[in-house]
Amino acid sequence: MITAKIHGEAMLELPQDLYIPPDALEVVLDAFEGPLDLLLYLIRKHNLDILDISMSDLTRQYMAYIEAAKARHELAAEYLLMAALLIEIKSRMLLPKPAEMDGEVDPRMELVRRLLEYEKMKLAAAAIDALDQAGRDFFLPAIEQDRDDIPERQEVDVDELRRAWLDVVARAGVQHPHKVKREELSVREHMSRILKGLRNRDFAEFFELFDIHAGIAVMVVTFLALLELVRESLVTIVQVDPFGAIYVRAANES
Amino acid sequence: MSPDKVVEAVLLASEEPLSVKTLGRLFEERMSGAAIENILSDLQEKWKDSGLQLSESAGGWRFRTSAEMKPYFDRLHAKKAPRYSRAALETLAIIAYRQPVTRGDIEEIRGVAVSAQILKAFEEREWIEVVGHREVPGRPSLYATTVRFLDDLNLKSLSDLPPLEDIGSVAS
Amino acid sequence: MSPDKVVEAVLLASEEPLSVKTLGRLFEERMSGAAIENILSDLQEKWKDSGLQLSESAGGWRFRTSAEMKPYFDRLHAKKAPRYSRAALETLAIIAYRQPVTRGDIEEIRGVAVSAQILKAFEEREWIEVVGHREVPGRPSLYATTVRFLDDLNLKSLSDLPPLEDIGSVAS
Repeated sequence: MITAKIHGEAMLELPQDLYIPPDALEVVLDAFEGPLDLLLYLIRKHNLDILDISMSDLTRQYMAYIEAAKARHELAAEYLLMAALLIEIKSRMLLPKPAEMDGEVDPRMELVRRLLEYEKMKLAAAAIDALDQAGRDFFLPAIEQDRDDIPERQEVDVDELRRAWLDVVARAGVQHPHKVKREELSVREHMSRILKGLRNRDFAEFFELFDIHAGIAVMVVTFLALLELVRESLVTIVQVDPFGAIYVRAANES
Repeated sequence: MSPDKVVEAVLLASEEPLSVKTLGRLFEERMSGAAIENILSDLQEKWKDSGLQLSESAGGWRFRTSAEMKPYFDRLHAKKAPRYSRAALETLAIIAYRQPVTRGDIEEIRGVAVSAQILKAFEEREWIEVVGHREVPGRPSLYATTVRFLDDLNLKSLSDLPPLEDIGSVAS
Repeated sequence: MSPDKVVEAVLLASEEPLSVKTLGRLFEERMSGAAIENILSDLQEKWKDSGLQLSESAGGWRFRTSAEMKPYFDRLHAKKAPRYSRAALETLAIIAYRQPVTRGDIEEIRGVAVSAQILKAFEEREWIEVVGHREVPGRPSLYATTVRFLDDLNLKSLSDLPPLEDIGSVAS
């Protein structure tokens, strides 16, 4: 229920003659959220039945109110629009109803529907406001996370990589593209591994590069990787004495 | 660190509610929903009589301060959080209960113009968002409430909003 | 609510570190600095072996996540990260499938310059590393993928990368 306040005091009675101290008008007007709000106030204040409003009473009170308010205040257009609507409804109700128009809809119905819907929302607004609200009635933990050195981790999946590679090759217009097979990738993997192993040392002994426990397939792939590295001039293989130790070193160490 | 301590710390340090699924993914060996739910109910019990409460809202699980803590925070914060105007609250209520709605729909219900500022303020708070456009001339935006709105009011879903009162019967 | 619970909840829910003095003012009957410090040291003890630590910094007391929690937060935030640009993905693909390669090799294959930033980003992520230098003028670095790259993509070895057998049909 609305409690319009004038000078801090609840305005419990809206006098029938609607005398409102002129300096209070703005305050009163500000207390309403529009013509529907004002109408609801009048209806509730005067215990009118919202489902069977006396249009002449309501219209008279509404008009008196806005006439008084207009004297001091530039009234929002919505208030005047509502006045026009009330008068229209009132006059339609005054018209004698021809017998065949008995089924005509009560001209007040649309207004009642709007008033009920507005009042529902008005009460709902108050109900929402009464709920506990984060930042007002309760607070959320705000613990700083050690995050500044967490890099942004973009996602990638292997299919994306594959598509990216296919795109590159397609764009390059390669006529006879290199087919990358599993075996070749393992060769490339071992090429990288051997280079990594040589990063911080002058050379490695040839046999050191082979893991004899890894099985024959891996040893073959390692050997192929070594040959590929030689072919691409990324490592050199040296043997100082015939049948002596064979050494592998990164090309840049020379 | 034990899983319950991890979940506790992550929930306390997370800016947003976390779902059971997200919590399960915290662990290298992904944890089942049932295991996470066990941890959550243990934590709920552990924190029951303290200043924070583990609660579930629309976006998932998170800690929040309990109602008894309010006076302490009021003393801590020099300025109280501002309350929304009636115009703003009515606009929010219409969006919450009648969504999705256009600005025109809101104006129709309230009987007055709705200021763009009100909508902008709720959008900035991430309480409402544009979810589409109505296919009429001008293609006005359709507004709806967000998960954040539910989280901030500690609601699990829109159906947890206070029920609309049947005023017609009250009046007669 | 007991004072230690109040202080705990306020510290957990405060955005800024709080001084002993401020904490004392939380209570209707202001609490002495010594009493607050007692509470703080009890809380510090209570939280010692958990994912959060109560610590004092210049601005006052606050909770922060402990170092052991980092991998969990990494996993929590990882999933929201943006995706790599096409240029970055293609660069990564070339390194993965054609390693070891120089920046020049990558540029030749892609037909456009490769930004140093892209290589740096992958190096920082420890997905690629310099495994040597090619003995040509300028001695350009040779890039290869790392074990970390395989781990992060959940591959046992490079040969688990999808094969490209159908490439001929795409290119021709």
